[in-house]
Amino acid sequence: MMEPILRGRNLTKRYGKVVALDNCDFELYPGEILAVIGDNGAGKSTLIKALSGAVEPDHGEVELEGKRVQFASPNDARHAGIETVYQTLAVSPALSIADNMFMGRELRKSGWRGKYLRQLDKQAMERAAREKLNDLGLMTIQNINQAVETLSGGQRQGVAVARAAAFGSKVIILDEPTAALGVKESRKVLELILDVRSRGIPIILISHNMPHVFEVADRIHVHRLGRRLCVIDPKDYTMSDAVAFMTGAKEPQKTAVPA
Amino acid sequence: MMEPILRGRNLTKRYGKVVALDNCDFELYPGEILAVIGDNGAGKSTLIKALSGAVEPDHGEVELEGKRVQFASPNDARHAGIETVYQTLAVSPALSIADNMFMGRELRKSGWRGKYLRQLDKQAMERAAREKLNDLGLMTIQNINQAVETLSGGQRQGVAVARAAAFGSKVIILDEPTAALGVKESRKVLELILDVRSRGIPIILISHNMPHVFEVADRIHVHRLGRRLCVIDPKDYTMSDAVAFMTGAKEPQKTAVPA
Amino acid sequence: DGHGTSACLITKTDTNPFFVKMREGAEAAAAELGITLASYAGQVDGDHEAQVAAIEACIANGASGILITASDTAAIAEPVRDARDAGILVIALDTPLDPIDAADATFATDNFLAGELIGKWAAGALGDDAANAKIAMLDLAISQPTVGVLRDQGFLQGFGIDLGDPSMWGDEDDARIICNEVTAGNEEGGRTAMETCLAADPEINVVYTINEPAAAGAYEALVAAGRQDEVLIVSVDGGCPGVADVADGVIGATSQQYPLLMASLGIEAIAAFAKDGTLPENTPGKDFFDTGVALVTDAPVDGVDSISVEEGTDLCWG
Amino acid sequence: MSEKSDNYEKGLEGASQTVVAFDVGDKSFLMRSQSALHKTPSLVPLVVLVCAILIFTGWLGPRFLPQMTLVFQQIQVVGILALAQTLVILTAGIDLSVGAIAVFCSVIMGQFTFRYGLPPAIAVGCGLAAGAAIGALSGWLVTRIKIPPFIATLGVWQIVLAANYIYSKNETIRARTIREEAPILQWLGLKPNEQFVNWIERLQGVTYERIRPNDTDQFLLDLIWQTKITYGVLALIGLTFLLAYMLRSTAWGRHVYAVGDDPEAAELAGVNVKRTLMSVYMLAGLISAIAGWSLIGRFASVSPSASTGLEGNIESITAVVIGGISLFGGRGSIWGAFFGALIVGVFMLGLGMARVNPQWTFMLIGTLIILAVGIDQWIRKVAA
Amino acid sequence: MSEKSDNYEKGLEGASQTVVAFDVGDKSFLMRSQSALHKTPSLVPLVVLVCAILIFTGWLGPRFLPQMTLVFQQIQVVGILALAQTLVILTAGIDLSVGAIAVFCSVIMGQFTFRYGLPPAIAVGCGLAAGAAIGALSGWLVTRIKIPPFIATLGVWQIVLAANYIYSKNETIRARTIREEAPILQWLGLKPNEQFVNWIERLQGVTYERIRPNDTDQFLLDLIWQTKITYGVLALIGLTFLLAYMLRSTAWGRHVYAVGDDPEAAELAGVNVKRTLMSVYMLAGLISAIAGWSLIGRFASVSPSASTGLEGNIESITAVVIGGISLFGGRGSIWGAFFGALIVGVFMLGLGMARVNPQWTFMLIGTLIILAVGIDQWIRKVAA
Ligand SMILES: Nc1ncnc2c1ncn2[C@@H]1O[C@H](COP(=O)(O)OP(=O)(O)OP(=O)(O)O)[C@@H](O)[C@H]1O
Ligand SMILES: Nc1ncnc2c1ncn2[C@@H]1O[C@H](COP(=O)(O)OP(=O)(O)OP(=O)(O)O)[C@@H](O)[C@H]1O
Ligand SMILES: O[C@@H]1[C@H](O)[C@H](O)CO[C@H]1O
Ligand SMILES: [Mg+2]
Ligand SMILES: [Mg+2]
Repeated sequence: MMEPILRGRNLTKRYGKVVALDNCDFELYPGEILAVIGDNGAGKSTLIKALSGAVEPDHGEVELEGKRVQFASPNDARHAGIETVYQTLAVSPALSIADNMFMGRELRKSGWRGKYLRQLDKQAMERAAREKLNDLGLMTIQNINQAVETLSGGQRQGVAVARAAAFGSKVIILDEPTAALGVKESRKVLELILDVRSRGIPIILISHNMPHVFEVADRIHVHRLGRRLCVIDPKDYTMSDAVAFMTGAKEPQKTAVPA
Repeated sequence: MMEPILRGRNLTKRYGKVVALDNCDFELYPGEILAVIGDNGAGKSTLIKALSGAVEPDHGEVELEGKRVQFASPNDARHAGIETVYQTLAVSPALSIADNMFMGRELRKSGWRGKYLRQLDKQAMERAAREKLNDLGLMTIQNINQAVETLSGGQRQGVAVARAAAFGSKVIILDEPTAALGVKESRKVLELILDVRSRGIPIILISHNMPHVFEVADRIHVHRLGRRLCVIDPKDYTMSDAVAFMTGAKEPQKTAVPA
Repeated sequence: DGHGTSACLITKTDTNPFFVKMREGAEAAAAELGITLASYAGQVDGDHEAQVAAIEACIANGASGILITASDTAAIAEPVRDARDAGILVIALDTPLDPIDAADATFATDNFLAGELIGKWAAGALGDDAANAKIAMLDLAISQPTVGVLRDQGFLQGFGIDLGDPSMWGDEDDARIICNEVTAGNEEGGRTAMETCLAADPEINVVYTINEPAAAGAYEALVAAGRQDEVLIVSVDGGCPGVADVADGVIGATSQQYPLLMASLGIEAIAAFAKDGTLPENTPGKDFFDTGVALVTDAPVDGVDSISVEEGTDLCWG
Repeated sequence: MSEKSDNYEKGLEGASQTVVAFDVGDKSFLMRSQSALHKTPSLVPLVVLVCAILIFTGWLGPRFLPQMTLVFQQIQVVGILALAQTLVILTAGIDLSVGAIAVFCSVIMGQFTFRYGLPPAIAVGCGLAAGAAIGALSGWLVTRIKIPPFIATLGVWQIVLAANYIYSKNETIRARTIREEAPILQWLGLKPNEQFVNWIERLQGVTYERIRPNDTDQFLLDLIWQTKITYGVLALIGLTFLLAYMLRSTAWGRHVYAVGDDPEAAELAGVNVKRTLMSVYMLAGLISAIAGWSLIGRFASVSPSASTGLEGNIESITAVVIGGISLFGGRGSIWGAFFGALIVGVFMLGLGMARVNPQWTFMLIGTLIILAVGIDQWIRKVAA
Repeated sequence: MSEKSDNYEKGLEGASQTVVAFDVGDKSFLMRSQSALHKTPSLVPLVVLVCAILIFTGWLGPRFLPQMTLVFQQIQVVGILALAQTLVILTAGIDLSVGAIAVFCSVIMGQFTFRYGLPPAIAVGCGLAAGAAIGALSGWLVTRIKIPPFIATLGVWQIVLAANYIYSKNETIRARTIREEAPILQWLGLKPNEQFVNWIERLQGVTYERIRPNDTDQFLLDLIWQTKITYGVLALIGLTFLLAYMLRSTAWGRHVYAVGDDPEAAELAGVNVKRTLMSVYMLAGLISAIAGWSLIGRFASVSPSASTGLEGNIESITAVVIGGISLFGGRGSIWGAFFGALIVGVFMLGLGMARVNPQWTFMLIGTLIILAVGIDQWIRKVAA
């Protein structure tokens, strides 16, 4: 079998009395869409934070392309090519859409003004931001210079998703990317996900939307009580089974874990 | 025909260049579940904020039970019996679940300690909070004294929904209450909505989840570009029609507006 | 005729009763002579910047004369020169400028002498015990404004202690000095500083204080420690509450100065200058006009001139 | 796919209904103290305080510890101001006027007694009322005119301080005058233990001239006499308990935290933000006035130029921040401010007793404050 | 229902693909100025400034306006400090040490020249480097040891101030000495316009003894002579432009705002928060040192007891807050701080020229600060 591109082993994270991750394992293979599903509070977000450097696990290790990595900050993970959309979106409320979209990788003007004065190319960034949002079907944004805090819930999420899709190079992690999106915008995001995979980049998708998950996922990691319960192939199981596993209504057979 | 319990006329709200509400009308009838659907950024949240006193419209009026009202703050609306779950949840991050749930209507101890020392009955509040969360199927909360900021996205939303359901007396407004919730928890919220209606309290439900909307709504208000495009009866139209209306793919016939 | 004449009074602060009285004296004299008076002050003792801005406002307003108690005696020389270049008579009150001839005239107390008087008195009152006295020095502020340094060093000189560098306090190595603490020149600082000194050595028997409010605060700390009757407190200023404290035995002796006199002399000098350009003259033998300083005590000591509390009360200000 | 999609919620039947609980197993002492610190972060400044006391005891020997009662007296004013400051800071505000209010109210208490001849108790009442009224002014500026608290209270600070100088004509009322004619003004400076010993001795018919400790043969009475605690210190401790109760166990307290945490969320959740803020500023003004009364007790005289008027704000803010209370509001315990004030007091007295020259003391205090908070951060990190 | 559910996305076919735009119609002058204020909120303090100037011109008559150049000189130090303060406040911090750094660096520049005999230009360089180094210390405390900025810079303030007194031995270096031996130290106090007039006159071979304005027959040269702008004022204006550019048009500037807005979000979004903070504190230290150089220019001498060391922090914060910059970080323009400093300067000089007595001035300044910010709030509300 192929080497996983991203792997977690025995990840554990406690917050005081609360156990958010409990010896959890995880694998993501090259070129696949891996869905992570689980009850609210199961520890999905904590898991991906541990993988992307936003949280330091108490125990356990993370491997990227077979090499052990220790990300001290999300920035490290980003430099390693892992791009994440966090559930809390991680946008700067008072800054504009374009500022947020290009935060940390701003475009500079060409020529001496960019080189010596380090001047930003605001027009280019605004144009690119507008295009990316249109690609997501977010046509209702009236003013590209609006502060993000003045956007609607869905528009805000669109900004975060567009950012990740534009810049991810090795792994893209999406934590409930369509939660606040409308029908049209959700559809666009699913298309975007498939498009990204077709470029060969693997994706981790956390979602509570079973039809979406079963539509796009290659494999489904079922998370329960802070650990991986099983990994299932969406072609072999029904949504009903998946829901039963994640809520504890049914126990998976041992063979459900193929990895 | 019946008098609407809550009505908005000609509501308009601009933010600088952005027009969020554009002469919008709105009616909610006693005992009904009214769904409000629309694209991201269509102005749904702004509409319900105008109705609940969280935003002061530039023009237009709001009537509650036929009487013109002007809510200076959400508190006024709440005292008039309108309980709202905002899309941004409106929780105090550093405070505990119970504190948040009972914010503004804390329970005092019985006897002299409550009466003269105004002492809070923390145990009672914690117990009640725990029960309400269990009703919503949020069993994964390990510590009822956790600060809300440490909860998972879905757990946080559960706290806000439980609060509204527990205290609304005349109208309950839910802005995307299941966006971050899992399958089980979403189902519980839908049950809760039906249960509230059976107690005779009308509900406004904003959601992007068409199956949910068509399952529970009595009427559907379709919002587009800051105004009410039409109101449809879910028995007369398909989801496909509704989606077509709200995204501008199809124009409704005039008769689609029954109110 | 002083008609149309305007004058400025610039003090270190406007909260210290000393300067409040000085202002009142100047206002009274100005009213009498028909001079328009504008007063300015820093926010804290040592606020040089505010004094510069005040001089600039006086120049902008075309004043005829400026009376100033400088916070930074050397640094103020420059803006004072600008004012004199603009044809304004500048008189230093209370504190001489550095150099003293930076101002047209100086009406001042000799602060070093004021300190020296109380130092001599304290040494005299202790007699032979002065050799193993335990002294607490309650100074003004850690930025060591000149008045504070002059009085402190004057006291030590009078008491017979080697000064080290006379331009700063705290560098002496005489074992009789138990502590140097700062008081901000008020009761609050005086009490806390005295408590700290007593905690370091409860046997302290001489307390030098920068001014009378600080002395009153120190006294409260001594009362709390039950040592008020065994300790000599000396101070400087001669304000009426201070003289009353001498009468009550709170303070052993204080050096009295005369702010009202400084102010009224200053205003009169400006009036004379505006009239016909007369410049004020110095006290013979000194490079400034000495408004005098007198030691107030009811326990005179041989070899130190002093006036009684009764006389002091007649002359006191505030 | 379409045949599975619609009924996937069937899978819910039989979903687990138990609440999760993890067994964390036996706890070592270290873990238990960690979790204690985690649950009650206001213990952290207490730990720092104890360290500071230990260090000075090590440095200065046994003569330091008995001076702790002196430390309490030295912080009796700034401690009370820090309580007032805490309330405002918990709402994400700041009150630069607390020190000026204290001084002005002490002047009002004194002048109303001596200038207008009011009974001292009534004059004290007027002073306290004035404090609350000035607080109400700040509250009004913040809630109605929407001036940021920093600016509103900066303005009020300057206004109150100037009013204080103008109204008092910069005249000090002397300790002796007050002691003889209006001792109530000095009440917070009296020592209940001295009163108690005197009372016992009067009962016994003996009168020792207790000037210095340990000069009688009554060991117990000597000890009580020696522990010089003033009513002002008791007032500080009592107020801290009272406010801790109000903040923790009443609805008002929860609202104060909620307003500081996120005022918009609090408003949407049903808190009357304006009323809460108003009550906080008024209460802060009242407590500052109590500090003013305590100021008379501590310094015996009434002086309009007390440095508290200028430095009370920064000193109280320092105590609050050392106590681990966030300047961004919504987080921290009032006990933190109490311990914060004590930590600074211990440093000041300790360095003074060590005969460090005042300029170096100033520098060391700066260093120690940073160190104290650094240790605080470190303990928090280890405990997290 | 189940027959409709699965394919409801069919409805998307033909969904509108145009971007929304509303036609807001013709704009009146009022609406246009509203939207100008809305887009550029830093204009608001400018409006307040203009009001203040108009009021004083009305009160004092024509003699006030020509003094505006004096106002610029009077704020040349605090204005530069306010720029440094703005940077730190934009990151949701606060820097209490700016004033002390300025004074200490001015002392370093002076003492390095006169005590160690270094060439003055190098001594200035050392002073600037010391400022940046002290800033780096604060930055290190804030980013590595995680001390809250208030406490870190409070400690640094005390340390620097004490070091300043100790190192300088409280000695002032006199103006004349500097002028004769190291005029570069005073460079920011020189007036280019005077230099220009002197240069023209030297070319023409004339020399007027220009002591007071308007005493020659050369109207134009008189006018230029009269407009007394120092290099320090030009430095203030130049620095403001430079920082405005850096904040608005470079990535670094965007990061500063992002860090102040929400540090966690900024970190998650890819900003190196620690490095950004470090650069801000160092830059603030450097700018404070420039203010120190300007201090020598303005006061001609080098004085360790300059009150900027004590009051520079509160004065700069006041300017920043009057300029509409949020103390919670992430919001506001550096121009606000510039106008804020000017507003205070206009009040101070105007009241001084109006011969208001100092205690009343103090009170009026307090009132006016509240009023200025009140008007600011009101304009913002109307413009929103
Ligand atoms: N900082 C924290 N402090 C304490 N507990 C935390 C913290 N962060 C997360 N938790 C707890 O850890 C558990 C897992 O949270 P997590 O956010 O990973 O859940 P999730 O699976 O993403 O849920 P959701 O679907 O609702 O987003 C929850 O019980 C949560 O309360
Ligand atoms: N404070 C504000 N300032 C400027 N624009 C705003 C503000 N609040 C909302 N808007 C704009 O108003 C429009 C309507 O926003 P609203 O939040 O009502 O949308 P919504 O229908 O609830 O969208 P969603 O489904 O994404 O929640 C959006 O274009 C948004 O950008
Ligand atoms: O110089 C002054 C006066 O001499 C007065 O004693 C007050 O304190 C000093 O600052
Ligand atoms: Mg999550
Ligand atoms: Mg919305």
